[in-house]
Formats: sequence, C-alpha cells, structure tokens
Amino acid sequence: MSDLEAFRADTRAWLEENCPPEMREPVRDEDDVYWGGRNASFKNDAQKAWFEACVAKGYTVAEWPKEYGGAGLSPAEGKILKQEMGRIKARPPLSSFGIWMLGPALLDFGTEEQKLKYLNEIARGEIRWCQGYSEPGSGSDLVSLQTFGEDKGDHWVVNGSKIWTSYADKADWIFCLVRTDKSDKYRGITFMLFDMASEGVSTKPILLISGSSPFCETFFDDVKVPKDQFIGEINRGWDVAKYLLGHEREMISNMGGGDGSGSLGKAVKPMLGEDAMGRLDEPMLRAQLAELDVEALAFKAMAERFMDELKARKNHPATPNMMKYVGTELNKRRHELVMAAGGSEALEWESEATGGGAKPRGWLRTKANSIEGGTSEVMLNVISKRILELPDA
Amino acid sequence: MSDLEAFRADTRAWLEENCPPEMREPVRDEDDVYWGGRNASFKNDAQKAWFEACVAKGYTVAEWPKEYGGAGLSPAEGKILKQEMGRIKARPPLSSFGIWMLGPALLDFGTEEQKLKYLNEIARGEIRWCQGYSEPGSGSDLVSLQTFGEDKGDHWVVNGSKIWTSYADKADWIFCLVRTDKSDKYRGITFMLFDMASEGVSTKPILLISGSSPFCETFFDDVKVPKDQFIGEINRGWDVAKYLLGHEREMISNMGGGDGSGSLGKAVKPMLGEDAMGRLDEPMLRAQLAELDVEALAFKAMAERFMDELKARKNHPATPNMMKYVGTELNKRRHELVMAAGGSEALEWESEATGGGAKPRGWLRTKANSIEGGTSEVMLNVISKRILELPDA
Amino acid sequence: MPLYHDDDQTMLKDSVSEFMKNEAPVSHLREFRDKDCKDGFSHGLWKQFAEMGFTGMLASEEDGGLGMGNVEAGIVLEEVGRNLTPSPFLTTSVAGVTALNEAGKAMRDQWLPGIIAGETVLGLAIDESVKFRPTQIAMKAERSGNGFKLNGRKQFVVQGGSADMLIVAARTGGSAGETDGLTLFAVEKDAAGLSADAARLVDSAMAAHVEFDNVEVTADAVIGEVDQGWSVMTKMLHAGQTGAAAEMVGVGAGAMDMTIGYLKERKQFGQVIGSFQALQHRTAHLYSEMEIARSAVLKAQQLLDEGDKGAPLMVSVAKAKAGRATNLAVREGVQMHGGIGMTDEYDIGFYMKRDRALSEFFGDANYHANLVAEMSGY
Amino acid sequence: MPLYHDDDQTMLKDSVSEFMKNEAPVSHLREFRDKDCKDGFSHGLWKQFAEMGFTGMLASEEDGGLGMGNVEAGIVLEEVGRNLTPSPFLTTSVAGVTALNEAGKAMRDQWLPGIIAGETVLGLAIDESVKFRPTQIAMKAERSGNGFKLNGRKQFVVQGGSADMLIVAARTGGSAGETDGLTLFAVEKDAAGLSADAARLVDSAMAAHVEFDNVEVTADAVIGEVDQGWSVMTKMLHAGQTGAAAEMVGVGAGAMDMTIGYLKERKQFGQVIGSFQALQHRTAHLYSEMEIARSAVLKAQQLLDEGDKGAPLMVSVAKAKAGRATNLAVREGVQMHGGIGMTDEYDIGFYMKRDRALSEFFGDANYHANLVAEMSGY
Repeated sequence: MSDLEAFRADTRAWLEENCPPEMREPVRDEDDVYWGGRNASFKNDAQKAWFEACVAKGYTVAEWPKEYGGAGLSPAEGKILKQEMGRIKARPPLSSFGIWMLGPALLDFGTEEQKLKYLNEIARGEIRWCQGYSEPGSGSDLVSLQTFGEDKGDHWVVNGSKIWTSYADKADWIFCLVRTDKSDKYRGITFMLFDMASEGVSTKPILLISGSSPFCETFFDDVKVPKDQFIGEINRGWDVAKYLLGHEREMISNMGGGDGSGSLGKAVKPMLGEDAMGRLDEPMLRAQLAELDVEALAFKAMAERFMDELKARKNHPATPNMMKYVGTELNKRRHELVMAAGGSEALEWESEATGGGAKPRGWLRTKANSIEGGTSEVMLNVISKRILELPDA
Repeated sequence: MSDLEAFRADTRAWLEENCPPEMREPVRDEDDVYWGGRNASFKNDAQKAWFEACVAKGYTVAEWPKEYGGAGLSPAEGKILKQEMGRIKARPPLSSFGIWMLGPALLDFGTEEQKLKYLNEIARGEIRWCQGYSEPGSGSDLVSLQTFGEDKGDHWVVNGSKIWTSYADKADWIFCLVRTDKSDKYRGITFMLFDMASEGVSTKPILLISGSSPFCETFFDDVKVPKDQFIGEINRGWDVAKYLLGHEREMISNMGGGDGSGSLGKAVKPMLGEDAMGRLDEPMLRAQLAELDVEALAFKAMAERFMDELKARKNHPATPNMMKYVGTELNKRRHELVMAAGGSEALEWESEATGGGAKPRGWLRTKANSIEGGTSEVMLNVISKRILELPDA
Repeated sequence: MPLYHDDDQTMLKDSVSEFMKNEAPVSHLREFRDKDCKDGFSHGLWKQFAEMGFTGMLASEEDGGLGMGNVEAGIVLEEVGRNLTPSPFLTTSVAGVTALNEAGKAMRDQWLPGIIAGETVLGLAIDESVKFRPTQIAMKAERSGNGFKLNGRKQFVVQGGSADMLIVAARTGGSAGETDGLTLFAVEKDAAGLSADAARLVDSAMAAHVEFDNVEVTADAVIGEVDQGWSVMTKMLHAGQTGAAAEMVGVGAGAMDMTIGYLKERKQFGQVIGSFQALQHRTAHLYSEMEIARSAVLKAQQLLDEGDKGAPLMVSVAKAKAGRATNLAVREGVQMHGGIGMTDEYDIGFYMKRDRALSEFFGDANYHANLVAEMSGY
Repeated sequence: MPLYHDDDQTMLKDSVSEFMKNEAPVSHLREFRDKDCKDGFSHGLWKQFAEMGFTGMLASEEDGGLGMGNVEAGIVLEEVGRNLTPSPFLTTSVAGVTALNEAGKAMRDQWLPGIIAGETVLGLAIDESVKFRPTQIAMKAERSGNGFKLNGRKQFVVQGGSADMLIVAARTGGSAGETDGLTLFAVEKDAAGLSADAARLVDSAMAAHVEFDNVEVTADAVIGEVDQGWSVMTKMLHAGQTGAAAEMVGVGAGAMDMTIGYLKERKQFGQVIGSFQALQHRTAHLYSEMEIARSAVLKAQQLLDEGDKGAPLMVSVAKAKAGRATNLAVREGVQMHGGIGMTDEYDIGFYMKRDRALSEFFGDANYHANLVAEMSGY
C-alpha cells in the first residue's frame, strides 16, 4: 500500500470515528454553519464534538503547518481528505474568512510572530475575522479607496467607511485596507488589522434586493490602531490585497454549476411533468436546461482541471479571473432557469410553502455574484490584458 | 373614390397590361436581373418590354421628378405602386446603384445640369454605375482613404485603389471618394464621378469565402478626371458620402428576417420530419427556430414601423444604423440555422443536388452582412453615441 | 394604419406619462411595499385612474366606457411599467373588461359601472399549476339545478384577495388538453365555498391561491356560451398578453433609461463608465432589443384592434420578444449599476422583480415562442 | 489522474505540433483545395502520419500499434484542427481502429497492418438522412447463404470515395428507433454492387453518397456480434465524437489565435483594434469558452480511456460544448477580421468551413445537448 493509500485508509477510519452522523447532513440554514469567534455558540453537541475533533487533529486548516494549528498535510493528502469528507458529506467543521482569506495572506506576508499568534487563533476558531476592502464609491476601482489612517507616531487614527463587509456585525477583528499616503494611489495603502471592539467602530447591515444579508456598512470614527498591526509593509498593502483578491477569485471561481448541484432539468421534471415522448413537458425550457447541463458539466471539468493545474503550479496566474467570470455568469444563468421552472410559485416572496421565497431570494442573490469580488467586466479586462496580452487603448 | 384609390386602380390596370407574365416569376439567377448600361443586353423579349414600358412611364424611378426621368409620384403613391407590384410579384424593371445610391446624392447635392444629365441616364438604364468608397486598409475608418487626385488645373490625376467595388468590372462610370487635400482628414475628400473606360482604370474580381462575387478591386493609375466631374463641393465630398452611407444603411436595414421569407421552421419540417407530438423532430433546433421566428416577426414589425416613421420624418436620424445592425445579425443567425437544418447535405459545395452548394455559399455570404456598409461594431458605436448620447472615452 | 402612435395617441401618452410620474412613480410602489399593504395597490390611486378615464378605456361607449383599443390600453400600461405602478389595471380594465365585453347586457350592467368608477376590481382564475397552460384546465363546473357547482383550485390569481369578482375558467365538458368544454364564469368573491389565500409576490403584488369548494353559481354567471369559453378566454388572454407585453416594454425602457443615466454619472478609474466601449456596445444592443420589442407590441396591438387574423401570432411574438428584451434590460441594469444595484435602497432591483412577475403572467417567453412554432406548423 | 497532460503527453504534443506546422499547415489544405484533389487529402502525408506513429496509436501493441488512448489521439487531432490538416486520421485511425479493436483476430490482421502503414483508409457508413440519427438506421442486411446481402443508401461517408473499406451499420433485426438488431460490417470498397458518389464539402474534404445494391458479404465481415452492433458502434462513435470535439478545439483555438494576432496588428482610427474594449471583452469571453471546451474534451478523453461509466455523458458534453465554443470562435474570427476575413485569399474563412463540417460529423451540438438531457432523465 502506498503512503497515500495508507493515508486514505487512516483518514476514512478517523472520519468514521469522529464525524457524528448529524454532521453528515446537508447544511439547512445559517445555524448549521459554525463560524467561531468570541461570541460563538454551538448549535448542538454534534457540532461541538466535530469541531473539537478537527481542531485537535489540525483539520480545520489541514494543509497549514502544524505549528500554526494545521495538520501539515501535503496537497495530495489534502485532496484525499477533501474527497473522503465529500464521500460521507461531512460538513466543514469551521467556516471562516480567517481561513479563506486572511490565513493565506499571513502565510505569505506575515512575520513569524504574526503567524504564530493569528493563524493559531484562526485554526482554533477563537477570532472571527471580516474583510474591509470596498468603500462606497470605490467599486471596481478599489485603489481609489479613501479611508485614511493618520500617522500619530505609535498608532494610526483611522477615519472613513467600508461597504460590503460581510458579517462585520458579528466579527471580532477586521483586516482592512487603509490609505496611509495620499500622494501615491497604489503605494499608499496599508493592510491593517484591528479589533472591531475598538472605540469608534460601528456597523450597519445592508438590505439587498434579495432581502437581509450578512453584508454591512462599517464606519470608522477616530479609531486608534497600534502601529504594529499591519501585514507586509507600510504603504505596500496593495501587494497583499492583490494576492488575496487572486486567492479569493480562486475560491469563488469554483462556484456555479461545478458545485455538484446536479442536473436542474432532472430535478424539475417531476414538478413540470413529461410529454408523450417522456421529455420534460416544456419544450423551450427543456432546450435551455439541456444547454445549461452542457455548460455546467463542462465547467465542472474546467474547475477540476483548474484545481489540478493549480496544485501543480501550471496555471497562468490570471486564470482565477476567468474561472470567476465563467462560474458566476453560469450560476446566474442557472438561477434564471430555476425561476422559469418554478413558474408562479417561484414568485412567492414570503409564503411558507416556498420556504419564505427561497427561490426568488436565491435567484436575486446570484445577481451579486458577477459584481462582488471583482465584476465580470473587470475579469474580462484582466483576461484580455494579462492572458491575451491585448494592448491598452 | 379618393385620389389614392383611383391611383391604385389605374396602377393595377397599367401593371396588368404592361407587366408580362414572365416578369412575375421569382428571380432565379443573375441573368434575370436587368442592370442596364452600355453593354447591357436583355435576356428575353419580356424583360425588354417590361423595362421599356417602365422607362416610358417613369416607373424605373417612380418617385423622382418627371424632368429627371421619374413619374413624380408622391410617397403615398409610391407606396401603392410598390404594394401593387408586390401583389403580382412583378420584378424590378431595372436594378441599379445609380438608382439606389448615386441618384439620392444627386437629388440632394447635384447641380441642375448634373441632375438633368445623370438622373435621366440612370432612369433610362443607359449608364451603369459602381461605387468607390472602401480601400484596402481603410476598413471601418473610411476617411483614412488614400486614393489621391492631384490637381492639374483643369483636371485631376487620380492614383490609388478601391476595394469592394461591386460590379466594377461591368460598370460604365464610378462615383468615387478621392482625397484632394492631404492636410485635412474629413475636409479633404472630393466626391468624383468618372468613366470606367478612362485610361488607367483596371479591375480585378475578388474571390470570397463563399465563392465568386460581384466585388472587385479597382486600380487607378494616372487616371485623368475633368475638374467639373464632382458632386457637392471640392474637398467636401465627405458630406455627400455620409449622406449616402445613411441612405445605404436605410436600404440594407430592411434585410434579414423582415424580407417576408417566412418561417424557416415550417420550411424545414418536411425534410426533418416530426415527432410523436407533431413537432419538428429535432427538439433543440426546434427551440432555436422558434426563437428565430419570434425575432424575425418582431424585426419585421420594426422594419414596418421604421419605414412608416421614415415617411413621416419621425425617425432619429441614426435609426438606420440600428436597423442595419439588427437586420444583418438576424440574417446571419437565420443562415446558421439554415445550415443546421440542412445537415450534411448543406455541406456539399458543388454538387448538382444542392444547386452548386447554394446553402453553404449563401450562409458564408451572410457573414459579410455585418461588415459591408459599416460593421456591426461601427453601428453600435453610432447608436451609443448618437442615440444614447454616451460620452467619448 | 402607420405603425406609430397617431396624434390622439401621442396626446394620450403625454398625459398618462405626466400622471404616472406625478401620482405613482417608483416611490409609490416602495411606499406600498414598506407598508406591507395586503391589497398590493392603492384604492385611492385606482379611483384616480377612473377620474383619468383609464378604467373604462376598453368598455364601449354604450356601456359608459371610452371604446378605445389595445393601442391605447398599451399606452397606459407602458407608463405603468415604466413607473412600476401597482394597480389592477391590467387584470381588471384590460383582460377583465375584454372578457366582459363578450358578456350579455345584464352582466355588463352588473360589473362595468363599478370598474369604470374605479370601485370594482377583478381577478382572473386561470392557472392550476406553476406554469400557464390554459388548455390543460381541469377544474370542474358541474351542472347543478339551474346553474353550476364549481370545485377545484386556482393559483396565481393576481389581486385575487382583493377582487370583487373572479373570472373563473372551468371545465363543463371535454378533458384537459382540449379547448372545447371550457366555460368562463363570473364568480363573486363572497360566494359560499370560495376562499382565497393571498401571497405577496417578488414584485410586491399580491396573488391568491383560490379554493372552490362546491361554489354554486347560476346560469347567468356564464360569460359567453357554455362549453365555448375558449373563444372568450382567447380574447381575454390576447388582451392580457399584449397588455403584459406593453407593460414589460415600459419596465425594460424604465430600467434602461435609469441605467443609461447611471452610466453617464458614475465614475470609475477616473472616467465616466458610460465612456467604456464594452458597456456602450452592450447598451446599444439593449436599446436595439427594446426597440424591436416595442415595435412587435405595437403591431400586436394594432392587429388586435383591427381584428386581423394574424393577431394571435403577433400577440405571442410580442409577449415572447418583450420577455426576452426586458429580461436583458433588467439584468444589464443591475449588473451595470454594480454593488449599489444590489441594494434594496436603490430602485433598479424593483424593475428586475416586476419583470420577473410579468414574464410569468399569461405565459412566459418560452410558452409564447413554443406557440409561435406551433402556429407556424412545426 | 490529474486533468492535464502528463509529461509524456506534453512531449507528444510538442512533436505533433512541430510536425503539423512544418508538414501540413493551412497552406497544405489550400494547395489541395486548389488542385481540386478528388481524395481530399494527401496520401504522402498519410504515409508520414504512419512514420510518426500516429496511424496506429489506438491499435494494441499486440496488433502492431502503440496501445495509446483517446487523450493521445486527441493531441494529434487538436493539432490537425489547428492546422486544418486534411487527413483520414479521425475516421480511420480513431473511429475505425476503435471499431476494429472489437473485431476478431482475422479481421484485425486483415486491416490493421495497412492502416498502421498509412496505406489503408476507412470510411464510416452510418448516416442515412441529413442529420446524424444512429438509432434510426433502416438500411437492411438480410441473411443470404452463409453471409448477408446489403441494400440501401448511406450518406456523409467522409473519404468514402477513397476508402479501401467501409464500416457499414445496417439492420439485421429490429426496426428504426431500436438499438437492438444493428450489425456492423466491414465492406471492401470493390465489393460488387457498391457504388460511391463523392461530393466536395464546404471544407474541401470529400464525402460520398454510397449505394448498396445487393452487396454480398460473408459472415466474417461482421464486426462484433450480429444484432449487437450497437455496442461496437457506440465505442466507435464515442471515439469519433471525442476526436471530432478535440479537432474542433484545435480549429477554434487556431481561429482564435489568428484573430488575436490580427487584433494586435490591424489599425483603425489610429489605434490597434485590439485596444478597443468591446473587442477585448468579446475576445476574453471567447478565450474562456475555448478553455471550457478544452477542459470538457480532455475530461471525456480521460473517462473514455478509463472505461468510466460516466464517459458517454461527458462525450456528449464535449462534442456539444466544443461545437458551441468553436462556432463562436470562427464567427468572431471572421467578423473581427472584417472585409479581409471574407476573402478567399485569407485563411480565417477555412476555419469557419472546417468548423461547419466537424460540427455535423457524429452529431451536432444540438444532437448532443439533447442526448445530455435524455441521459439526465428529462
């Protein structure tokens, strides 16, 4: 038995023993997701047991080094763990922007001291992070941000506001882009970290067209940030942000059709009925669903190829932009068809029978996919410039 | 009976008497079209009789004033004549770029002397004209044209070349954009007229991806053009050209789906068969054909509205650009579906059974629709700038 | 008839446009939505519709109406769409009145005055499943004494909770899939055995699931002829479909105009975003699509008003094309607005929601494209 | 297996790419087209294919081949597509050899050596109408003595005029619409009663209408089992479909690269046209589509080579997606080239023509999208 085969067998046994049956059920609502943090509480014992088993094993962040709270798995082992968890449909033990976003930046740009402190906190789910990038008015032109940190010797005094800060109202700390030099657009931004309990921080939830959302506006009114709470170099925060944006796009890029959500046509057939030939009894919709399935299955192949190439470092570095573009557009298309198949029932916004309007709210929510984390238009710009090397105007 | 009703009755009687039955058959090939000109010959007596009757009545150019060879019909009368000719499927007695393009420019920009001479020649089919606008390299940026007319006192000496000059090899005269002032891009072009038999003019047919074509490259090697052979003002030919381009787009804009070509789905059903539900036995293609029919019938309505508004001068002047964009894109889409419905038979390029590859050649020919007479991209630029008033970069 | 609005129609358009802009702009919808109003529209505004003469446009002059046609109704509907005005105009004054015009004098006298006065609201009880499939109606109306007994369920009855009368399509003969054997009934909302359960829709309108439990109606409640309801229903549906298409054109045009306005204002990378060629081309394409849709809708209205036999084909073309074009308009609208377009605070999302509801109403673009294929013989 | 080419495959790709570029670039196709060559390909080049080891890639080592898989064949086909190389590789060495691999030793010994040597060419006689409908095959093969008598007509037999042997699908039982009762035969081109009428296709390849007039074959001519031809045919078609998809990806990538090159050169309005954002976005979209298609094709190849039960679904996804993406590539290619792209003198039109022919071969995108729906159960 090869090492990897042995690892697979061990992992399977460990999961069998440690992942409670309740944690193998699909996530039904927000309560089923454990985000950690100072104010976190577990929904039930199973959630707690699964989380704690994973923390002990280093499996909340399995591919991180052991000294930072991970299990130090190789990419190949990491893939096996993912496959085995997928096989039994195990829920992630911990959801966290610390894991997905801040962690990778710390691993690349953090000092050893920062890594030891912050990464371990993240791995153990002690601190819940949120991200402060966008500002009202900055939009796709992220570097136009205005939130300013005035240098006061041993600390900055930060004033300004951020928008689209997910779960800012629930987060313990924020990683945040702050302008610290107004004379240079790119080289005047610092990647700061600070406590959301600091004086002068306030948040306000954003209501979306799909209803309530985890997004907030976040306001900074003379917030004091100690001068050692930044990553990378002062005024070089854009390098960290760019790296993280790429990373974020890698993550987002896997959504939409490639998520194993299966054939929509097959799913809706029982509701819409079949014709005399056994085909879905909506001939035009059927054709659109067939095209969707082709796209979704093809995209799934691309997502697999993308991940495989990523592991082997064979990708063009701008590939995540393409994945993000394609994945989000596909997901929007899928939800347009969910609505078409759902018909008048899918119009109901609040009724109990429709799960409080799950379909229309889900559909509207997808419209943000091609905006958040870089618009489709920005992705197309990046593809044309960085991959196709088309010239500037 | 109103005047118009009386006119309709008279017209109907006149057509009955003068349009031979052979001239009410659909045009089958190039020979069935009478283009006039010095070297013209009639295919048969019917063609000749019909042409001569129309010339005598002024019906080759019915809405032109009588003194220029027309019948002086009002727009309302012109529409009735068109309707009545359509009713009996009468062929046009004369096809001519003189009628379609040069005529309108002369009517607007010509001197009285020019009108009397050239318009009458056109109306009587004596002179066949071709158009010299595009040049190799000028493309969408028409005003970048390089063909130069050197001022030699009483004449210009023209050197350069034109491309896409339809039927240049058969035309008697050319109307042609020639640079006469190199210092001003727009105000340095003269709209010249000259005899294709002049020394130094040569032509070469262009082979297209669809096969042989009426297009030529046309070369000018020290061609002498008398200084009185221009329209409008010297160095102000771009005004005439712009006017004509708008006019050309009006004409082109009616093609593509709005041509009464009927439902493609209906036409192909006998060949492809039907399923157990009586539907075209290609479910995906059927869906595409249904969308095409929706588009084609909707476009037909827009074409009707466009013509009606044009007559009442209610259009935005850039509307022909939109019509051209939509009509040509639709026509390309139609022919993609013609090919899909034709299957492997529609791949045959030369076989007798396929009319010498009529379908694939027709399909490929449509690809030029969105290039010639202004590309779709230029049309979209015009719509966004002139109709929507979006700002320049 | 030329394919554009004549002078009278242009004047009507101007006055409707002025009225909607002043009395029922998008902020009016937002207000009603935020109030969580259970009717989904303002009865006061409905009265104003009556004062403007909109409510009885399609009723004959003999019946106290204006004897206008689908072109004129479409003018009102386009402005309703552009302003996202919530009102029972489409169901009551367009589809409903078109059906009632086919009814006997007694029924017309019973219902038209209230409609014309802006006091009466109708609901259309057609759909029985999540998609519009009128030939598949299975709900039974059995002979019972001198009248009929209705049993079954209807859904997507817009304004069904507030309606004074429902126009109900049920089967007195034949079976699902056939057009013969259908009958239309005018059923009062307080009929014994009738219960309506209203749900708020994505666009904040209210639509009901309606239960018929041995609802008894007299023979006088029949609109048109027993078993021959398909012919009246077709007229009613054509008016409704063309009307919905006109409203969609208004929705699409409103969304487009709002978006073009935004493109001319919003700056990114130091430039007004409307100067980016990629957005220019997409906007120009959208404009073209909306113009095609507008033309198709006007053609359908004219053909219906002329009683042309080509009208049904064009009605389906109009509903399908308006559906495709307006869907594009609202998708581009939200996308081009970016993040702000996703917020409830901004109006563009309302356009997307109304489009969604209108697209399902009286058959979606897929339904009508399929009908176009069927009518064309393939 | 990771979803990218391993080192051996990458080396193969490099050498194939070099070979095609040098020996059979687009100018080679043009030359053969202008010669009006009746075979539609160069026998000399076919010999070179053999020397390179391409012809027998899919034959087992035992049979003198290389025992490679669909991934490797796809590498050759992508370069064939990119260079528009005319050759019988897809029909003979991919689909044909895949079928022969299912045949008995005698038949393999009869045909494989010639194929591997680049001397033998096969044609596939499947289609009987203008569209690919393999289950609808009606052509009869009746028992006759020890063998069979074939009667009927086949069309779209690519290289059917030059083929030494045709693989013919005919019915020994069942009726049109059924998969049982089909049998595959290896029929020599000089069999009595067989006549082929070759026509030039839009992409300059030659395809034949083939007439079978009491063509007698022995029982040894059966590939696989009598009445069970569907299983061999399915293998053959899957290899052909995946191969055609790979070739299309090459065609699309070739057209795209040529177009991007043109965008970087051509100036209009004083600017390189590749700097226009509208064209940039369309090109970036096209690139994305081609990458998706490429991924789907590679996945289908791997699944086929692994004998995975999910392969048939992915094969149809690959053919459908390659069809859609490459069609976009050639349409954008011609349009972005403008007038020059319409001239025969320029190569971009050849890409559009080859795409058209490949899209029909072994079922078009519509056929396969429909199959995806059927396989998914709706």
